[in-house]
Amino acid sequence: QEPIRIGFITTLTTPAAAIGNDMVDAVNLAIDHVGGEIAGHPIQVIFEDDGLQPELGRQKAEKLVRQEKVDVVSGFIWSNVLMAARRTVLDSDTFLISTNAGPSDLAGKLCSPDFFSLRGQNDVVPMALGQIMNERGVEKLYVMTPNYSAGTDMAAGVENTFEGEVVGRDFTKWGEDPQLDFSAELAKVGASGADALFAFYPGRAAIFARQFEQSGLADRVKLYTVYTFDQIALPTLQEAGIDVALGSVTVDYWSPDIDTPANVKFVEDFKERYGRLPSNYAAAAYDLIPYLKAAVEQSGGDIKDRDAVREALIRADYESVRGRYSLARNHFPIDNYRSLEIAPDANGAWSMRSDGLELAGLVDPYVDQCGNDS
Amino acid sequence: MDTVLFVNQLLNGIQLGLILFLLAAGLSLVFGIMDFINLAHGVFYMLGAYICATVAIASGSFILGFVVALPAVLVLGLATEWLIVRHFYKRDHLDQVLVTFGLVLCADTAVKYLWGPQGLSVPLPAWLGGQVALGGITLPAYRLFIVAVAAVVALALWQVIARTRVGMMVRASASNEEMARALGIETRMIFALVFAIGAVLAGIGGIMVAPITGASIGMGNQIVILALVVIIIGGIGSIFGAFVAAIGVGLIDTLGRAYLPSILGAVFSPSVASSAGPALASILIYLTMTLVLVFRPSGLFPPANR
Amino acid sequence: MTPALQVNRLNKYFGGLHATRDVSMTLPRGELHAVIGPNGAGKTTLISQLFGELRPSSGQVLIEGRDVTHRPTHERAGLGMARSFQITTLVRDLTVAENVILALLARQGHAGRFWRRVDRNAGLQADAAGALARIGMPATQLGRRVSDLSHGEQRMLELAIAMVGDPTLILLDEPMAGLGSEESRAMTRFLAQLKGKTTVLLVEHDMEAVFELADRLTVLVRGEVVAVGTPAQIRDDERVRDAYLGEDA
Amino acid sequence: MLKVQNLTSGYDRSQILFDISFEVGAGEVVCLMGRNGMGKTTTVRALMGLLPAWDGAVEFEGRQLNGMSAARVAKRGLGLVPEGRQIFPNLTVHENLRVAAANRRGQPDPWTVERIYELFPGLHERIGSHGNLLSGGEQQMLAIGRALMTNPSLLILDEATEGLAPVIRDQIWDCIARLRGLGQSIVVIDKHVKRLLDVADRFYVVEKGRTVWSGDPDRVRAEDDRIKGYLTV
Amino acid sequence: MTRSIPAEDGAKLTSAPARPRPATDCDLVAAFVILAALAVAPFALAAIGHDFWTDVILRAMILGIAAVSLNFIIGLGGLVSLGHAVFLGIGGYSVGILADLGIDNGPAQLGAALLFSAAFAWLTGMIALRTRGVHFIMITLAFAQMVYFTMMGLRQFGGDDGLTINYSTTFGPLDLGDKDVLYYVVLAVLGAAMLGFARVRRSDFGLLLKAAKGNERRVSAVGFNAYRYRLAAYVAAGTLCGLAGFLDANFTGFVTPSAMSWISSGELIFIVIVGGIASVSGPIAGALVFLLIEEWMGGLTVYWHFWFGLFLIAIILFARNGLVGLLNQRRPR
Ligand SMILES: Nc1ncnc2c1ncn2[C@@H]1O[C@H](COP(=O)(O)OP(=O)(O)OP(=O)(O)O)[C@@H](O)[C@H]1O
Ligand SMILES: Nc1ncnc2c1ncn2[C@@H]1O[C@H](COP(=O)(O)OP(=O)(O)OP(=O)(O)O)[C@@H](O)[C@H]1O
Ligand SMILES: [Mg+2]
Ligand SMILES: [Mg+2]
Repeated sequence: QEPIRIGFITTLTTPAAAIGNDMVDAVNLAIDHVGGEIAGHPIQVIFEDDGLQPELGRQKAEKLVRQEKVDVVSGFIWSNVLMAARRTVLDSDTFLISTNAGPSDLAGKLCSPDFFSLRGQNDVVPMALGQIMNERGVEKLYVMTPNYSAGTDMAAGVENTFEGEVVGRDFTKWGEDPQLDFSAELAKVGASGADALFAFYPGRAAIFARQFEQSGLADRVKLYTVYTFDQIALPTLQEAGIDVALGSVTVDYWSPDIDTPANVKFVEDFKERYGRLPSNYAAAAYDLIPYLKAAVEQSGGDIKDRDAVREALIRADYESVRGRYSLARNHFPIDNYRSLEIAPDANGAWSMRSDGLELAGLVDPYVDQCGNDS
Repeated sequence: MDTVLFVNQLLNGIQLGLILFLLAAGLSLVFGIMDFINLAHGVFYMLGAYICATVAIASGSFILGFVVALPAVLVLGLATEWLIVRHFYKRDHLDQVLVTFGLVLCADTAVKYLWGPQGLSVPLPAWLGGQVALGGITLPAYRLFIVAVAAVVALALWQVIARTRVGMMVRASASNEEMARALGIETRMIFALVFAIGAVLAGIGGIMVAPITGASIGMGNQIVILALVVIIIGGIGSIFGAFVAAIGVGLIDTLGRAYLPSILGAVFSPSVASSAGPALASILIYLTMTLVLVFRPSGLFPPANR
Repeated sequence: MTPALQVNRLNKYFGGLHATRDVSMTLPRGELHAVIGPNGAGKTTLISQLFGELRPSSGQVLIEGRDVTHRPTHERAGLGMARSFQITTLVRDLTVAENVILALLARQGHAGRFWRRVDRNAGLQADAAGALARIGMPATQLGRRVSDLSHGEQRMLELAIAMVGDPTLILLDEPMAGLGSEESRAMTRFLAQLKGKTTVLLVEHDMEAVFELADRLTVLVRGEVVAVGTPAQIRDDERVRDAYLGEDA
Repeated sequence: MLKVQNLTSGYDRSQILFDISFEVGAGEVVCLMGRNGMGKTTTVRALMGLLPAWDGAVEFEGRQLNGMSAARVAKRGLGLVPEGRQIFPNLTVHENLRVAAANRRGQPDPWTVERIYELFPGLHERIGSHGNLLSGGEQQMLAIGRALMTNPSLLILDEATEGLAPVIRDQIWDCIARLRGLGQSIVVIDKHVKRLLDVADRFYVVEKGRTVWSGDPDRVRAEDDRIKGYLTV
Repeated sequence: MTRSIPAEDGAKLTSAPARPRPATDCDLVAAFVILAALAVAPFALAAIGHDFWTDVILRAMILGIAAVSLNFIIGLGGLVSLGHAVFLGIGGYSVGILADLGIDNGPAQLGAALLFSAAFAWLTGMIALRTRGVHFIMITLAFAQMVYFTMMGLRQFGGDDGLTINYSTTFGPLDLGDKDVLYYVVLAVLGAAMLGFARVRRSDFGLLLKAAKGNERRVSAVGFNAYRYRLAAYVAAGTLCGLAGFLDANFTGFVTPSAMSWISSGELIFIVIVGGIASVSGPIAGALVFLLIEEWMGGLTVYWHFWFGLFLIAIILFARNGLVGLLNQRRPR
């Protein structure tokens, strides 16, 4: 039986490797869980490193489709890497399945029948958070994000749905030489009289939290974050004893404490095998394998029969760790988003815990620009 | 405008400036005086931070981390000089840039291997963590601490280079090594010493910022560019120039970040301001440097040696 | 007829130091005019101003009657002016040939041609050899890197380049310095040939040569002209003896 | 005190010195002559340890200098006034002198900055200005002063009077004479052979990296044409 | 580059040992061999079923063109620019923005790329060339950073995500979207650039640049205005690099500001040095080694940067004149 070949592009060098490794571990776990085969074909995954560079991502994609002749290219943490690899993959009639990145173009005008995403489009998360804040009665909000697309998108998303007053906004320097000292901005937060601060600092959680702590704002200002105090960062925060993180609120479609059978199995086995809690990146990466398995097997077991497989992928008829879900026309999931609080779990490890508030069936605003039929 | 806020911003600017100075001073010594352009300077900044962080986390004492990190960096500096750098004093700047970049790659990867990709966060002793009230204005104690330490170092360094005979020997060896040797000056030793001192200065800088920004891979590579900008503005080889420029850059960068968006906001539409503001703020120092070079092609305080 | 070089009340300040004080001089075409004076008198500073490398604080420099006070160096060179440097100024990591050819190209008035290969250009190579020969440097040196030349050899090259393309006005800053005693004599003989054809302003501490060559001398002390005259007049000038010549003459 | 035997040396692969042999006795003044490019400076550099001696022996005050670093050689008491001045451009006149100051063998009345200024009043006027702003001659004086500040037991002057005004040159000769009177040994390389005749004890002619002739002043006068022969191109 | 102590650095007893000039013959031979090899590479690789590598090689050739352009100013003029990659960006964005506006007409895009690169080079060059040595390094860096951050900030052109180009450039029948066409277009440009360099290096102009690098005072003393020639060289280099950017945009199908970061400029410098400064074959050799090692080592270990660093250090330590330097026997001690 010739194998089903999956190319998986993520970040394995640079500090962001922490995320990449989490995804790789999840995929490997998932393969074991499905018995290493799909419809009798052994699963073969080729992991490639994008080194955080779009150019490198594109080159790896090129390698995967031309050299390795994979059936699916998946992974992708970063929007710009995904956008860079997009054409190479889709032009060569290969399925492109993102497990994290969800650039608005791919949800909208550049959406493609062969592109699928395992998590909602990026903007949905902050929009959900905005609503959460409304529910929680936030009145004066201060917004702090890095000055790059994702950053400004996050800010826009939150402000789009948040109904209170935005008393201040700071886009901090990012890129080659990011700004790591936020004292100036935090001083402004303090002066602004905000009762809540929205922050988005992927990969910089510890630094941000530490300075938020030093600024002495913690008792006056409640912290709301996205993609920041995630399961990648929390262990570090806990180790460094940065308690301001506890009680801060974030939002996502998934958290370790979801009690679907699939999720319990995933989280338990992941903890057992790797000695840590899985992150949301891991969760989406894990889903890839059961998702594919279901799709291929439902479509007659031959991944080369692309039309049938595409049909099945669109149906998304499998047990996701988040439970059941359906796809929007742009092939992004329609998810329920849950308000999550940072708190110690049963064994005292800091993690994300659902605080009961849940927003059902959120869809991104770009879907209307998408030309996909069905 | 809120004065408390403004004073805080000033302090932050000065503190950033002094950190920059600690790096720039080392660069300026090694580069301005020994004519060795050292991109790997930031490595010692990073190592200082990491070593301090490790010890501090293990022992719970930041001060102990400080005390351990300094000699460690010194030794590493000497080792680097002895193994690689000394072969490149007489070489082309390009070779120096390249070899030190090689060093950076090695160091960053080694750090990732030893400490993992994610970086460390350094706990502060309580007595430094708090806020201090000065004339009705409360300021973060730790920032004041940084300012104090850096200021002392700056002063000491300046005295040594400008006033003492050692300083002379360093400058002599740098401008014409063979002649210096022909006068009985042990140039090899002098160079090694200067390089190591530079490394230690960078190390101190790294240790100082660790509790604020944490220790992360490549943290040095970013700031070393800023430090270069500083010595260019200040005038290569001039410690005093480096000091003035560092403070200047620190203030421009911080205040620019803090107030430019609102200033623009007064002129343009908020949306323009909020997106253009940060972009402009981030190129502000480069603009400054360009302007300085246009009007004073060798910096503000060029030492009269070129 | 208009003098080759005319200097009107030239002044130069270096901060507090008044390095050139109201210096005026006139060199008729073809004259070999020596400028002598104690160390630090301002001779090199004067030359640098004549050649446009230093901007005078005040005063005027005319070449062939044209005011060039504010013209850049390369334009003055274009007008047929050349200088030699007291502190050797050569392109050390190019060969002797390349250094000479550089000057040749400038004199022939066309460089920056992207396509013509200089290294394959027999004409240029020959001219270069010729230029060396004139000041008695063997053509065998052509291929050597300047940094490999001895001090004296570099001094020779410095002069060879100054002479390239027969400039009409040459400023020589201590051409004999660094040359051996015999080389100096050879150089003296060579300069003697130039007399009448080329206008030369010669700064030199080698009095033998100066008194043998100069039509007229200007004595500069602390940036000031203290005496002008024929060799004979100067030799007998008491002040000049004490201030400068000593018992040498 | 200095004894050089069959010294050979050169740069990279090109041999310059083939057989250099000469001696300097305590309190003697010795002069090396030769056309441009014959190897005088190279000899000096080899002595000072600035060039590796390929072969041959350099013995100073009974010690072998071969293979010693320039700094060690200098500390042994060789003081160099290099060809082409080599002033430190980024140090002031005063610093240029002080940086060299050393009296390692406890000379009776060592050279001090003050004494140098007495010797060259011209320098004293420029005391605060950086080396690269000095006139050629001023730099030359400074170079000599700097070498003296190391209180060398053997002083080496390589074209030390280049670019000096006649009066100053005379002062230098007198100074050399005086130093000699104080028992200072000196090696001179200079083109003004005439003036050296009544200063130097012995002369050597360097030709193509070999010491081909030596003798005392009288012999120089006697064999004038022969010397000329060596010195003409 | 020359030391930041200009002119009189000759005053050292011996100045820094100048780089030995590469034995030209080997250099030129190498250049032809490489070009020939590149011409047949696609077929060879396809034959053994490794045609992915042509993708890497194509990218190497584009970087090679950029490196050749940089070599003009570094190798001949001693002008080290740490902002050269900005021209890659300018060339790229000229394509990207026009394509974004629906203009995929080749001549228009090419024209824009060359025009804007030249203009930018001219404007910044006029300022930058008043400085020397490390000041030049830093001021070129500054200009590049300004463009970099501006593009990062310009949302309408994709900000840091960059622009995706959905229609490839076409010259009538010639479609640069077709990888095979692009490959030989790039090869042709590369060959031309290398030939041009080989010629200029030996020309009046080249000699002048080298002299100005060694001793500017001397150059103006003989009667040249070094500034003018430097500026000419700088503009030429910038334009050529802009062309490389134009090709790169067509190759990758997108442009991002990161192409203009100082890191990319640094990489260009390394390519030039590792290959062999002021040599004809150096840049392309460097580019090939650079990318092939990156691709190959990257596959072996995630810690490959460490070994790459050591490789760099070793090259500089032992191969004085880069890879091309290894070709010629007469190595300095
Ligand atoms: N750039 C400068 N800045 C300040 N002072 C200077 C500068 N250049 C020269 N000087 C001073 O100006 C005076 C004249 O210098 P100059 O070189 O013209 O003397 P000179 O006549 O050439 O002497 P010499 O015969 O020794 O070469 C000297 O005292 C010198 O120190
Ligand atoms: N750095 C060098 N590399 C290679 N060859 C050199 C170097 N320096 C000098 N030479 C050669 O060595 C020979 C002797 O040089 P040296 O400087 O000793 O001559 P010199 O006797 O001092 O002449 P001068 O009176 O001109 O100073 C010359 O032919 C010169 O070309
Ligand atoms: Mg002079
Ligand atoms: Mg000599």
